[in-house]
Amino acid sequence: MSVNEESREIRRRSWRDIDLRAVAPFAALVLLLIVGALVNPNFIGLTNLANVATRSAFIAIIAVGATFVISSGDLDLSVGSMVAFVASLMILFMNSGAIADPALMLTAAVVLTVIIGAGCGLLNGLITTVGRIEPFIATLGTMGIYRGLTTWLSQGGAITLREPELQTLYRPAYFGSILGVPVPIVVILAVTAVAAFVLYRTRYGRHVVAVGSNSDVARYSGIPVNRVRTIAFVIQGLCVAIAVLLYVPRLGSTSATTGILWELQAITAVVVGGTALKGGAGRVWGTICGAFILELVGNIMLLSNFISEYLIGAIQGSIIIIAMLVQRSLVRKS
Amino acid sequence: MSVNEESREIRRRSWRDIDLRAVAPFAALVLLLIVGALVNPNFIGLTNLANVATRSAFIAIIAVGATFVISSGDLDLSVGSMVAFVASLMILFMNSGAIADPALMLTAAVVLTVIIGAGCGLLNGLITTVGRIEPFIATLGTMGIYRGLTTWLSQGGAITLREPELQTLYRPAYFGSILGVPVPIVVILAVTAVAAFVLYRTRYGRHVVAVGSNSDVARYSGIPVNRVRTIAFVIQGLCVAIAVLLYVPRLGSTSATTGILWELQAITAVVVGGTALKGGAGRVWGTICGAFILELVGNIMLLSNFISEYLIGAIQGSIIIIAMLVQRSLVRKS
Amino acid sequence: QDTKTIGVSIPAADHGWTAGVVFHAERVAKLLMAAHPGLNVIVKTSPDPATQANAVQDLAVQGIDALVILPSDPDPLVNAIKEVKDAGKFVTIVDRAPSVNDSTIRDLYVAGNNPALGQTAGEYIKKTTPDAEVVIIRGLPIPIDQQRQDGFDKGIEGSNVKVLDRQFGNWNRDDAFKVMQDYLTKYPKIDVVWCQDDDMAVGVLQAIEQAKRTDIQYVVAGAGSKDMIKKVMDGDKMIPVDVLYPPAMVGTAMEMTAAALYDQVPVSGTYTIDATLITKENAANYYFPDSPF
Amino acid sequence: MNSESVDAGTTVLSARRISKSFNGVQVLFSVDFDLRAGEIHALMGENGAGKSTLVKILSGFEQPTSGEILLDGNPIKLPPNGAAEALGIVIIHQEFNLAEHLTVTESLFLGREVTRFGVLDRKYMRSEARRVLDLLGSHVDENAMISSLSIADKQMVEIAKAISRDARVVFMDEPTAVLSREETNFLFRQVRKLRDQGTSFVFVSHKLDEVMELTDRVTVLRDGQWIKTSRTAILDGEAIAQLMVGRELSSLYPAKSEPNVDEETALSVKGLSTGYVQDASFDVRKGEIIGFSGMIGSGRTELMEAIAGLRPRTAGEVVIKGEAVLSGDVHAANRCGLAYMTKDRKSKGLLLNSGMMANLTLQSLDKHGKFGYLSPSSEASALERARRRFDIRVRDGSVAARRMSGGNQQKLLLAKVMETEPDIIIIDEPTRGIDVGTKQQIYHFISALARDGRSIIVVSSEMPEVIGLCTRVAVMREGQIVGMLEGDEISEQEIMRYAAGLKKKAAA
Ligand SMILES: Nc1ncnc2c1ncn2[C@@H]1O[C@H](COP(=O)(O)OP(=O)(O)OP(=O)(O)O)[C@@H](O)[C@H]1O
Ligand SMILES: Nc1ncnc2c1ncn2[C@@H]1O[C@H](COP(=O)(O)OP(=O)(O)OP(=O)(O)O)[C@@H](O)[C@H]1O
Ligand SMILES: [Mg+2]
Ligand SMILES: [Mg+2]
Repeated sequence: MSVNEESREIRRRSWRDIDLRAVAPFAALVLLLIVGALVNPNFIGLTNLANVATRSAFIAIIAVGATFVISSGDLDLSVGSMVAFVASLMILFMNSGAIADPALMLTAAVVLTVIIGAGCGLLNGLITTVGRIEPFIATLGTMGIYRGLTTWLSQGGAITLREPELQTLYRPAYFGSILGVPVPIVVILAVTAVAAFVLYRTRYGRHVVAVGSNSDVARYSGIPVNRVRTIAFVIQGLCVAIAVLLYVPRLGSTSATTGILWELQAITAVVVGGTALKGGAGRVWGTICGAFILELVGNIMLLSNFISEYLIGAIQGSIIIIAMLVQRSLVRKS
Repeated sequence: MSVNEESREIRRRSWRDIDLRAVAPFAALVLLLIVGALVNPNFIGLTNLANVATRSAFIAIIAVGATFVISSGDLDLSVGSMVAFVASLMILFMNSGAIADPALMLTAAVVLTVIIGAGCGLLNGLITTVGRIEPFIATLGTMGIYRGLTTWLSQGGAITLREPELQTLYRPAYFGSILGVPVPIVVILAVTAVAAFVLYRTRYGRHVVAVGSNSDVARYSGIPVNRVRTIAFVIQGLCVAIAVLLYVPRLGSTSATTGILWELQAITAVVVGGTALKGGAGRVWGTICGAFILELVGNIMLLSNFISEYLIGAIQGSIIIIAMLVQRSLVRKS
Repeated sequence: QDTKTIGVSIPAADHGWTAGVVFHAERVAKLLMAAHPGLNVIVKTSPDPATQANAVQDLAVQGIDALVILPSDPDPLVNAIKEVKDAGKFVTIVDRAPSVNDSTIRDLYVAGNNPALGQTAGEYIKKTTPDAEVVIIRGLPIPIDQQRQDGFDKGIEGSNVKVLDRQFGNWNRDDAFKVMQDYLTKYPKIDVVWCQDDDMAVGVLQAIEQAKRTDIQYVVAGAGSKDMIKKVMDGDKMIPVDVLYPPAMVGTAMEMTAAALYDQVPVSGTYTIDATLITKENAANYYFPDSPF
Repeated sequence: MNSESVDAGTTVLSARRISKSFNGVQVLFSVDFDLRAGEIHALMGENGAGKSTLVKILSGFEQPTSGEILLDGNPIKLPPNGAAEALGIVIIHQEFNLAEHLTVTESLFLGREVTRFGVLDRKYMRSEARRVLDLLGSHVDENAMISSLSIADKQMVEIAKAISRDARVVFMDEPTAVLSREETNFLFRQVRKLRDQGTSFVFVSHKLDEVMELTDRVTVLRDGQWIKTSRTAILDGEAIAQLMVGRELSSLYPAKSEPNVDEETALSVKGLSTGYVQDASFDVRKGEIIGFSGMIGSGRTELMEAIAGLRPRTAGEVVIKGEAVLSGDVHAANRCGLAYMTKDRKSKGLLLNSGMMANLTLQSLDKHGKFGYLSPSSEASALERARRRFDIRVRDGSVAARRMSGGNQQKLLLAKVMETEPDIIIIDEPTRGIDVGTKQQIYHFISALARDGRSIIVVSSEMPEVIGLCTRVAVMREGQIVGMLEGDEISEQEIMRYAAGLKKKAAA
């Protein structure tokens, strides 16, 4: 009995350990909130925090998709250009006037966007798995392709939503709020909840982690490795599409420079959130925490009025490193 | 006996396989040369090829360093900003007029540059190994730091070498040639030869591969894992310094935009050259082949007359993917 | 005296011209704060449109009375600017106009004239070398670049000036160097290079010098950096002229905004800064040796 | 010490009251252990008894929680991470310790590369590697990549690595688990030679006959407690087994039960070829246990993987319950109720960083929920069941698979495959690294499955296992099935005759 009791004791303790590692990004978040409050009294206001959370939506949602891709051992560098490409197509479709009724048009555009996003993800997945090209190179290639097509579609300029009626109809999708909570925040939470459910509570999620931690073991366990990886890319594409659905009403326009370097930000959010880049473990909630941290750092920079404009990048870099070090030492201590 | 003979047969076959994989990037290179020759007759001219090889020098040399970092299982995203930072300091030092004699000044500047490069690499290495932060985040942080410091040093503008005497003295380091071969090409070959020697023929090189392949095994074999990884970052820093030594005489100036996205290009060169991003194997000659391929693709785009400037990115992306697919199928067939 | 705050949102110093913008914004901010005790000027830089939209939002959170914005890309920022305007603040847009540019989104528009920058260059080439074969190095694929291209085409209209090629050099010296090297390989004879930006001209000149080609008669750049204006002043044969596109326009806009806040002069509407052709004769007027640009 | 006095040399290395806990779970309880100069000392015990842990402590890879270690009679704190090698203490790990991207030579010399003027002396190292491998009778190519080696060959490299060190003490943690009899003989010859030169060995194994044959003394552990140390010669296998398990063992193998002659065919393989395997044909009836024997590298694994769809085949047909299965289609094979259990538990069988539950249900997640949604309670009860059924003994239920003892990993792997409730089960090396007690349980389990109407293919390098369990035995050699033995024909001599190529079936 005593052995058994002991083992229970231990289990609880080691569980606490695991939790702590998952909690670490949230600790870093709290740290930043404190720093922010010291820097500027406006910082901790509801408006400001809601603003920051709202604007972290794009990266957060994309990063949730990236969590799947990275957990399964791959990498997607094309998401930033994919945002530009999908958004361009969406606006072009809405500008085409193919459907007269605005509400119907909007619905059609939303459906189309989701399909295109999933299609782009599928392309990435197939090139990587069926073509057996390192995901880094495969998605670097499609990054160029999506970006190039966007430039071509926009003829080097911007693509702007023209119908004012559609614009007013669509605007609340970013600027509106549900029960006082801004729509983008609601969307982040919904997307993350669904993603967490899929990753932790479904067969597919289990397969993703298995493939990412050892694809041979997965194959010998009868898991269709390539299909699992491809679907992860499709999920990434869907997340990009959702981000686009929020992006278009916000600025009402895209250009060839839309989404530049977002892939880097998304990957950073994932890694800061505690998911290892080598695959085999995914932390969805950590990821959105990571996205929020990144956005907060920028926000604190902007609200603080004593940092030279030129040094912002340097301070941001230092903050990220310091936050990680603090987080590391927190985990080690307890 | 017959078993033994057979096993030798098999052994030979698998050896051929390995060789082919190493040869694959060179096959892609040849393919591109053929495509280029078809696109524009000037392409295959000596001047053009020398131009391309010469201008690939920066990425190639940086990528050689990246081969070490990647082989040992890490990643360095800061190299692009490091180029800007080190180059700024070098020019500022030469502008300071601390030493009157130009030749002496140049020598001092070269030494300083090498030291600063190694120091930046060391910083990256220590944050990653001693600080135990994922290399992706650690070097993303220092990327911001180096870039920010450069922007601050240049006040957002350019830093230009002022002494005309120094300039004329230094110019041949990029524009000169040795026995008819442009200096940068000589430097690429020399750096690669040394790197290949270190990676394949010294104890340290062996340890790099072992650490990247399985750091536990390396540790159990008595290899000082953190030291090996840190030294790889220092080598990366040295390579950046060498690239800077070639970069400064070219335009005689740097700015806050110098080296933007070079890290991505360097990593791509490494991966195209056949080194796996997961670590454990390095192909130095493949890496410079990869750098050359990247530069060639851009060159062919520009020399071709029938591609819209808006679509160049898309075509470049497709070419990279196609080249990899062809290479893959070549390897599989034989 | 009551305190007032002006928020200034500009692109990050990511190449020479924007570095100039940052320099002048900070210079004028100091001047204004010295001139008006109680006035606070906050300058914020952002690397891309999405971040700039955030910056505008953050400025609004801090509480501002007027916004001066030089959008990195205007259309994506319309909504963000509109929110400030709708809150009843004074809004000045500088340089880049959104497609809808009227009093619903701003009070004052200080216009840099992008089409004119292209047109002035085109007209100069048409006048000096009417049969020239020209290669063009563009910036990045964003609207202001397109406007400059259109302006250039209008400038050379009706002449024998022939455009051989247009490629993107990303407003980056290293990329311009590469593009020029390849142009030199591709075309045995080039008369004139228009690279529409002084930063890129640095790379172009090095590439020409390396190839030792003598067929290129001159290079037309633009913006008015101190290095290029110096070359014009010194009578450099390769850089006979430069087209002015002054980063100082942001300072002008800030001064006009302050004037509006303090009710010294009622300002509104559009105020265009011209793309002056800088020649050896007038170059000295545009030479600021202290500017980083 | 209550062990019989043996008049061999002085004590080299000893453990005094060593205890060890992981995260508070105690796995060793005040264990004493003495190793004398020039002796071969067996360490025996059930899976999870703490053998590997003790060996790791005595070689510096783990630090004891309490107790002390004496080297030549002086207390010493052994340096970590293999640095104890400098003191002449080397270890052959139970779990391989090789980097996949290195060649055999590179692995043998990792961490102690030979250089001349700072340049690797590759030629010397290669020839030295060849020499050591030849000593062990291994045909492994010294230039081959580790990743291309079979696990048996990896084990040989691991052994060569240890043997080639000038060691005073060599710990061998189940070195022979994956070796053929022939390779084992080579190894033993070397071990005896070194022993006679004064080297001491600790030999951990579950193979009683080997222990009897090779060792001078034996120490038995049970549940982390020291039980007995004694001269091997005065014990017999039965006695050791009883000391280990703590109870009397009945016969190892269950009674064979042959299926009816007219029982339907469950699996039929016709003319199957892969790159290496040529024209393999055989049938398995419902309720039958068929064995596959042969030398290492004879192609058994390759054949089985081709049947299971894990490898493409170049010719031939696989028919499961009347349905032809396409080449390389794992899912079709699975759907028809065929399951394959790999012999390579570390790189193909288990997710080493995941816990028991994630591993157990990985292959059978369909059972644990609807529409892909998983029910944690259903999984938990499956784990409870599996732990009882396969006697998986883990003192800390949440440990990652990599932290489990080798034998318990093997049991977990078997449980994982059985979770799919297959009708046709191919088990490659079912009892690799498993203690006698559990072996017996597993044999009875297999036999019960067969009586239940399932068909079982047992691929094993342990001949007694095949003989004791199967009603038919196929023998492979160089990629071909060279013999099919039935009933009384099944004997060690007969199998060897076919496996060595002295005899060939007429119809082949
Ligand atoms: N690093 C570790 N962390 C937690 N538990 C561990 C660790 N290493 C070993 N254990 C536990 O210690 C116990 C003893 O394991 P050990 O490997 O010594 O057994 P063994 O006698 O070698 O068994 P086998 O015959 O199966 O190899 C097991 O319950 C195992 O799970
Ligand atoms: N003599 C040999 N030397 C090297 N490789 C061989 C030799 N014979 C066969 N092979 C290769 O080994 C594989 C066949 O070994 P396989 O593992 O299937 O045999 P096995 O009988 O299951 O042996 P093991 O007992 O190791 O499991 C094939 O992939 C074949 O190419
Ligand atoms: Mg063990
Ligand atoms: Mg086998």
